[in-house]
Amino acid sequence: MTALSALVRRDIRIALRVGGGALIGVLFFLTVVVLMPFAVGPDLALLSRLGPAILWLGALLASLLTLDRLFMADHDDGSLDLITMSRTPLELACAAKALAHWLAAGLPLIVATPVLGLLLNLDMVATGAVALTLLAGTPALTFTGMIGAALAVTLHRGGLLMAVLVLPLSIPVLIFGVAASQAAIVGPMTFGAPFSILCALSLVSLVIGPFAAAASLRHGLD
Amino acid sequence: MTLIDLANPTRFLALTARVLPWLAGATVILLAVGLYQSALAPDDYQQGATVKIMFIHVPNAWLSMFVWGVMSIASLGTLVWRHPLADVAAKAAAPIGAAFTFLALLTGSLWGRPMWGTYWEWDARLTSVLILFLMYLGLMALWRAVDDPSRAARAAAVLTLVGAINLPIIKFSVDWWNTLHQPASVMRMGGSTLDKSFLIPLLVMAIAFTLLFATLHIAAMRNEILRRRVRSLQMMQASRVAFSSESSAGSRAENASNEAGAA
Amino acid sequence: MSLGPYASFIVTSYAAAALVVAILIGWIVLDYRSQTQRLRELDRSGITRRSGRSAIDTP
Amino acid sequence: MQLAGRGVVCVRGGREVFSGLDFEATSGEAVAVVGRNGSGKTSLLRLIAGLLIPAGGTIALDGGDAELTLPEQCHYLGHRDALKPALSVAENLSFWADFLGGERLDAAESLATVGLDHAADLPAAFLSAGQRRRLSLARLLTVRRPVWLLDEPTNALDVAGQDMVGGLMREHLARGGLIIAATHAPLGIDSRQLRIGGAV
Repeated sequence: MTALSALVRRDIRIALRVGGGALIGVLFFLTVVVLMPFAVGPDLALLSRLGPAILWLGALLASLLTLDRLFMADHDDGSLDLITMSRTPLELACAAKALAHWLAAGLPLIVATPVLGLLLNLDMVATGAVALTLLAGTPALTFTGMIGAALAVTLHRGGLLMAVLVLPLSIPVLIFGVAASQAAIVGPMTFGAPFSILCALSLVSLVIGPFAAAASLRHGLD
Repeated sequence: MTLIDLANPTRFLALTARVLPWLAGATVILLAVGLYQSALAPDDYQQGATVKIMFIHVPNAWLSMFVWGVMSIASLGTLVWRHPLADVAAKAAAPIGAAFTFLALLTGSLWGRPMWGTYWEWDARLTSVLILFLMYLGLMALWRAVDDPSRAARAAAVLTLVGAINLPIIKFSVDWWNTLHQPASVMRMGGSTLDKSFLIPLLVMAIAFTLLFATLHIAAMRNEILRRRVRSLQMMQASRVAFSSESSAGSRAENASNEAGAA
Repeated sequence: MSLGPYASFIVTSYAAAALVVAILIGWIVLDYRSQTQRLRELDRSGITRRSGRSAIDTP
Repeated sequence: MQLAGRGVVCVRGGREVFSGLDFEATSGEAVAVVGRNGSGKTSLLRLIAGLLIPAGGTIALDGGDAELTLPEQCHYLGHRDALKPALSVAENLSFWADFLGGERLDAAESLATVGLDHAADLPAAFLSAGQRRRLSLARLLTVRRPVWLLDEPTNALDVAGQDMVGGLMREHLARGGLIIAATHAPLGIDSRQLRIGGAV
């Protein structure tokens, strides 16, 4: 356990220090969401209808943007070699890295959600619903995105290719995340059904993500 | 005293150490007077007591733009005159400007709730201030992203100047965008000539907040100078350690280059 | 002085402004303390500037 | 304790780097892997470290900890330093000590051994290439591993640093450790030579 908590603490520390990218993700999220009304127009009724979708898209893009370097930095400086060799199973190390990433880059997105809800004319209930679905759904985004980050190391290609690989994987999360928040705002479905599917997706990705990422890293060794 | 005299960080530190208490004192006095006068100011016939929010909102809104102006001049100083303290001034101003812009947005939306019935309206003026706020945050992120301040300085200076040119264009286009979609519901603050009973407290508050900015900015610049001093000393320390352990083997060349790099 | 029906908004505005300014002042003061502290530590470990003066010019 | 490879084949990018390689090293012995550029010195180390998978043959450690795999008993010192510039020297070292686990030495002591104790609180970004190498070596001292795989261990180090590495390696061998080092320069300690890839 010391090994994993050391890894989590190190990654969070790096993300928050000078040069780390955790807070840039939040800024990106803010900017994307602020841009949306310029595209759809300042009609408040329309904005509050689109609000959950806009917030979810923003969070999806922001978490994808910051995931890019999850393994790449460790690969470039040789840390990944030592992590692979260590007595900690690679799957657990991957999970620890993803957890650290979610704590440093995912949680701030959820904290920023109420402010953005205000800008998109969402009421308290709607904002709460979106924040709750993001809380349940962003781990899934991180843990599926992690697979793409591992592939990026294997293929020596980051950035856009990773986005193309990962975005389709996150479609189910997006569907049920937005569906749950819409259900809470306008109905007619109950909030519970899509929300529990969302939680289930998160749990499944919590298991699959580390294994897939570790497998991809092992095969990409060179 | 000229601008050249201020170019020496040591002299700047010595000078500002003397000026800073006076500046802080003047800020406190003017703020007290301004707050007293705004408390005494009568209610507006249209806005009621919420006009009191204006006394704090308008100075912050004024500063949000004024600070960007200061940063633009500092950026010119970095790029054109290569004044050694220019990028220190620009870097120190950014978080303070962001804080004032945040306050302008916050007090604006707290005023808007009773007046418009909503915290946020995609009104042209509010929206352009929001974009200004995002640009402040982006600038701060740029300063944070690069470890070496002198390398970040030029990039930040270019971005600041582009922002200064771009902000009026953004403002104009947002105006155009906003009126295109929503012509009638935009409520305007200006238009009516302000009564003296509002104007005087507003002016006093504006001057007080400008002084507050000056105080904070100079203090933050001093911190930034000290931070850079710490940084260069730490780099010297790093190379000195190598010196003590490697000098016996006659590897002075490497150390010499290290120290040159640190200086 | 009566603040009318919207007293809470007015009070919140002033309180928020006070809070943000207090945070700014606190940040600057703490930053100054930590930088001078570091300079003093460096000074103590014998690292001085090229001019040979003490790193802390101002008390 | 004996590390032995039998008929090891290394294929990289579809090209056979070497094949049918036999080698062995016993406790207290250093093996210097020599050969021209591209002969597969680094690849051999990475094969032993489990970072590459051999296309044929076996590599095994006899007499080590039976519960651990070979890579888990190895230290690998590659070309890259595995250091984070944002963290301080001490933070870098203590992270690896915590993460790698096992028997460990006091971190401050090993920093003193490699001559970095005064820089413990400085960010690793301020270190020179030679100092980064020293910090990597401190990792080998802090966490005990019987097998050291060193790729050009004296790279970027000055004469004093090379002497220090020699001393550290002798100490490790005296403690019953085992060293495989890929090198161009003489290793500076008594070692068996393993030549791969034909004549230089």
